[in-house]
Amino acid sequence: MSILIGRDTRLLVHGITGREGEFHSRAMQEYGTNIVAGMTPGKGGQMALDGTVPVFNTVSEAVRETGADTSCIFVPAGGAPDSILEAVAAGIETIFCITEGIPALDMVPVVATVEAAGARLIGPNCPGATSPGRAKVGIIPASVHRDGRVGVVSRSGTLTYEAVQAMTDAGIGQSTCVGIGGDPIIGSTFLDILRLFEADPETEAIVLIGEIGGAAEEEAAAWAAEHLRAVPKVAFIAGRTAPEGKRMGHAGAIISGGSGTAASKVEALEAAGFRVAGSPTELPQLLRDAGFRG
Amino acid sequence: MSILIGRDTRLLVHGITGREGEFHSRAMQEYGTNIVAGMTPGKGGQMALDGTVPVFNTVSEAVRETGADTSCIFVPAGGAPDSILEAVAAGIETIFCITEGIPALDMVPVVATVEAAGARLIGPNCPGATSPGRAKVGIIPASVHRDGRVGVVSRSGTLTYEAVQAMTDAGIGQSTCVGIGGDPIIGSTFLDILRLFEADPETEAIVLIGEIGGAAEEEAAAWAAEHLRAVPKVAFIAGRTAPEGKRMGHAGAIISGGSGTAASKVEALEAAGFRVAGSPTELPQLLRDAGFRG
Amino acid sequence: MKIQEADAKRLLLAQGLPVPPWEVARSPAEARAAASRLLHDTGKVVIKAQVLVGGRGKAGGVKLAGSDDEAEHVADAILGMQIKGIPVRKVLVAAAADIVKEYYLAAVLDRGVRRILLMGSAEGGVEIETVAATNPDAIVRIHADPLIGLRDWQARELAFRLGLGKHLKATVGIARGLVATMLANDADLVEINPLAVVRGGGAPGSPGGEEQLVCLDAKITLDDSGLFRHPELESMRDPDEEDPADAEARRHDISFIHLDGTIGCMVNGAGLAMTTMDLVKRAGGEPANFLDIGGGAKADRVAAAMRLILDDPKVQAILVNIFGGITRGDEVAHGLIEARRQQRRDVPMVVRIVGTNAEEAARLLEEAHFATATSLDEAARKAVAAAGSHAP
Amino acid sequence: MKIQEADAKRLLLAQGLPVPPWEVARSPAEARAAASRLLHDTGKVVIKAQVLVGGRGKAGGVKLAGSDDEAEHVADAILGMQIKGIPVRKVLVAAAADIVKEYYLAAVLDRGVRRILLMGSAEGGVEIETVAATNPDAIVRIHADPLIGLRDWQARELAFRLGLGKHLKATVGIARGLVATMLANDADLVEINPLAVVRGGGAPGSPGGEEQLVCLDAKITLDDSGLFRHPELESMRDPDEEDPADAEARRHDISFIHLDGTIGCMVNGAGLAMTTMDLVKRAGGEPANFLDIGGGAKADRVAAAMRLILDDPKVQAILVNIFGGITRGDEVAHGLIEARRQQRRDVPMVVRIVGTNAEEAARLLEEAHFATATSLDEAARKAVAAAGSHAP
Repeated sequence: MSILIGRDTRLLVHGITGREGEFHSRAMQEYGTNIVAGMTPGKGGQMALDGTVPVFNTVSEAVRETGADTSCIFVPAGGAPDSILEAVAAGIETIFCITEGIPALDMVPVVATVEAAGARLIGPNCPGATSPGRAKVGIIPASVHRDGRVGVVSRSGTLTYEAVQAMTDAGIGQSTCVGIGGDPIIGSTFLDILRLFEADPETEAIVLIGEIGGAAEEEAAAWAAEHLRAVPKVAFIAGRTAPEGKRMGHAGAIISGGSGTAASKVEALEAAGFRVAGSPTELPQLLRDAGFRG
Repeated sequence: MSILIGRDTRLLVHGITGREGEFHSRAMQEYGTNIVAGMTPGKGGQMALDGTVPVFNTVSEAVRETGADTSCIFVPAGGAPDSILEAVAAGIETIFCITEGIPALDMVPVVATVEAAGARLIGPNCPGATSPGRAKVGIIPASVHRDGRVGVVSRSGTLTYEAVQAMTDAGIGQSTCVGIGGDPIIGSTFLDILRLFEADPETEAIVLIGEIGGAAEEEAAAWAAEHLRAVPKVAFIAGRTAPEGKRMGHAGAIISGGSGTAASKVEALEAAGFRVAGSPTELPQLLRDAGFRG
Repeated sequence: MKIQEADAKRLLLAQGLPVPPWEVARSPAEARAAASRLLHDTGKVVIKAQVLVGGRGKAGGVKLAGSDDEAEHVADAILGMQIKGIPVRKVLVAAAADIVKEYYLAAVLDRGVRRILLMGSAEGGVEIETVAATNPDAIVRIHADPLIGLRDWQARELAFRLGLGKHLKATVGIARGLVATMLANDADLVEINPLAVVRGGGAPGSPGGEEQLVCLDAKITLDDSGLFRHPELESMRDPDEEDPADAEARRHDISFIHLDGTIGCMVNGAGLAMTTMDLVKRAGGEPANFLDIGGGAKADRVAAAMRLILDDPKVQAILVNIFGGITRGDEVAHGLIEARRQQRRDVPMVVRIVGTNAEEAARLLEEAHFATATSLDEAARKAVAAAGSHAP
Repeated sequence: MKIQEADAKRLLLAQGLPVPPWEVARSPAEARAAASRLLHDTGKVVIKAQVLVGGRGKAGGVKLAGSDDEAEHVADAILGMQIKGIPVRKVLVAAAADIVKEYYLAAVLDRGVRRILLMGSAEGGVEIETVAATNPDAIVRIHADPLIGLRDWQARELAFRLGLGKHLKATVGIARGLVATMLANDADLVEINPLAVVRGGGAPGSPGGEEQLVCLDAKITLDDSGLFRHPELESMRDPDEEDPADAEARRHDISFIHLDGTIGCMVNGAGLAMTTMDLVKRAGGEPANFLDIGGGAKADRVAAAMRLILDDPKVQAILVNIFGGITRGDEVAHGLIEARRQQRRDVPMVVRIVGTNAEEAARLLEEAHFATATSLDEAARKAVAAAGSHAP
């Protein structure tokens, strides 16, 4: 088992005929991901990826013809919010939006609509997810993974690769690695993903990779303290030395209510039973220390 | 029992300090309706109706302080859609909007929001409802009613009074009389109200008063044929002699798909087991003919 | 409220929709001048009667002209016509488009689903009712989201289903523009028929032979309830074409529709007004009008309603039916008494007033020797009888 | 992107918000002329330093003047100041308001709830952080609906809870205006502090002593991701105040923040860049900058990043940490080799490249005699050691 994606995933790639979309679709397909459809308005009827994947004009057509249940979006920022909504309306259950640079206010009605429809959005501006040995959706390099039983969730891109590589190098495999994205407004939070890991019988330990800013790590920690008590869990927080006040004005700082610093996050995580690493390379040892034997 | 309103109703009147709001609030109070609060922004703290009803600035305050569960809106057209949304947000379950002249497009997001919240809106541009002997919300004259077991639902105002008066004169009382309003976009349809009557143990017969235009009567008839088979039901349709094409252009006519004429409505109702009167004064006799003995 | 094609096109242009240039002419000379400015485009102009009734094409109100002489001649003919009884006082002159294919596209308020509906068909230039009757599957229907509006993906879906994939961006822009026009003006209908793929020339600044999508005709109906917040649209009401009675009714907040019968009706409430007409018919008469004096009508509005009814020379009897709720019966009685005092011709009247202050009304009417009735059926019978005995 | 007070006020005015008139002056003479035009209003003007850092009031950058002489004198003083290291190049001159009471009101994107948040306080003129720390209950929070936006009833609720019931209509208008300003410009913060009840004179055309609500100061932060659809806002970027390095970084799509340490960092990805800084610190060094070259960085962007780092004379060593995903290691290696060739001063460099095409990168770097590292911890340690031995 795994979360979000697996062997059963029937993937639709939005923007499959674009440069990035095609490049990463090939990598996903090579990894074994079942890409059943692509979509590019106006290119319906063509075949992508060397004739292996049919391209459709609309998501509803793609779903009708191929039974796609998962979307991966490589559409430029101007059109990506609309693509998310199109996927939701067509009944897609899990949507990964890789696109970066989407204006934050565009996402406000989109995440509300996704939520109301009961769908799940990962991102935007996220690297996607990999369930090693089963499927990979997004842009995380295949080489960093190893099949196993640790669930990884992270706000970052390359920092995730670094952390996962460190685990793989130490012989510790992953059930699923999820990059939730670092934009101001994202579809799924740390907490949302932890809930999925909790329900996954093959995930036996948790790695959480956070950053300064916001209160999402603290919120996840509070939940984990209650619901993941017996699960080995380790974390890393980037930004201990980052300068303050470089992002938003007064009001932005106020909302997070004094939290958001690396210190407050580390404190909240440790209080919730996480072991917090000083460097990504320490994660494997801390997992062992926490009792993980996988 | 009755539907929508009864002895337990705790009514909040929006615009209670306005001319119309005050006039009809007095009539409702005289009828015995439990008006627990009024609301007029900026007049919070005052007392209305000779010191019997506290006035609040906001609906949330009124609900918190008085436990109001039903709203009756007399706010002018420019502000009425907002009042409906305020009531929904404050947890009011049943909202009567008496206001006429609301631009139709304003109601599109409002009815969708009401529906998503699980609340119920009657109107706008409706006369309200009366559960004779228990409560009266809106502007239907008290004198036309008599307590009894016939459920009345109508799109019209004064035509409803006419029909109800005819029943009362013939000694036939009503469980609840509901005017759903004649605007292009309304919160509750004939069908919505029939469902409530079906579930009400004290409603033993149905009177439906329709008009030309739209397909709401046909839709209600189709449902009643299946779910109100054993219930005596009669109807009246106004507009048999009305000239066609005086309302909307081509596209409007198309939507209703050829129905909407008096003939099509009468036919659909009769096919569903309704007895259709040629005049409101015939309704009492038709009720008897249909087996109503109340 | 219906507005003229030229006004509808202005509203579309304001939302950025592609509408080829046009001019409005009130005389053959003006039409000639307009044609001379527009002919260089495609060498032909189309001249269209500006009337608010349908079927002007079939009636001969739309013609082509290939020179300014011919334009003047054609305009002269059209400006002399009556279409469905409406005299043509204006024509619209536009460059005749080189049409490749015609489509139908409209945004309309769908009352049943309570959303904005986009309705399109690849069979353009035809009345949509005809398409609906003969080939209903040819009509594409897309409902805009009630909360977040029409989304681009919906407009794309519309485009593909209409076979307009080659004009994807233009179709999306036009679909969004129709909804924007609706919202900006509180319209309940915005109809483009035909929406056409044309070769060049159709729109200003377009290159030679390139195909593009343009709005060749436009029909917009405004929601009267929304007019209060668009005072600028009130000026689009066409005084040339409005019946003076309609204008008078509107001034007094009276709903009035003129019909062909002999029994004038004055009622409060639209449903009751229609019922009253139905009962007149049932009693063997023909209603002369639909008239709803609305709620809470005061004496002066009653008097105005009476004038509107009596202005119709065919009226042989008047039936007044008031069910008092907000409307007070005594106020109506006062209005009737005052109106009869000013009345220029003597027409029998049957009055029925029930509900609020009905007793006081009855007393007033009795003192003034009005014929009254208790039930609505009785009132209808009496009015029909009175008209029969009064008929010349 | 932060914009100056005067620009923020222009954006508020464009949405119909009540902002008393002001002028911007770049010299004492201009300030004098502005004052002479504005003094007639309340007999006093306020002169405010236009800088993008907070705390200008405490720093003496906001002063009153009661005559044009005094205005010139005060402007001269302020224009000669530096506030938190930023030279003051412009002042804003406005009629001094006769303030009855000050409030705080802001619209901001609430990331946690994923909605627009209106935040108000009756303790205006004070920094909101202070209020939050000392009296958190004094802050009123209202979230706009994510689908249908801020509704009037929400704005009324805000007004009553702030004690602005006497200015209900004005408060509703201002609350709606803040959200409209946010949406129209893709702002993530629109802050009015103080929002003030003033006696007359505060706004143009206001009658004598009547109290009204006006926006006396304004701060707006724009979402950089939204700038692509507001080209007109790009001109509000203040060239007087922007570090040339920031402009250079922006031109190359590089995220760059200058710090005080000696170890220059070049990393792909913000999280990894912060981690790299953390590990430098952990190894006993101090990072000289945060620098994220972004995804898929090509050789020329690597070269530009190198120039940015070396422009800081304090830099004693450079740590390059690239985890190739979209970014190809060999491209980065080529960029580094080229950059070192053009380099004006000799600074030790430690390079770590893993991921996509890392082997090819390793080969290129070895040929070019770069110092490399395998793990990130090792790279950090080596860089700190190199800086220590290189220090003057």
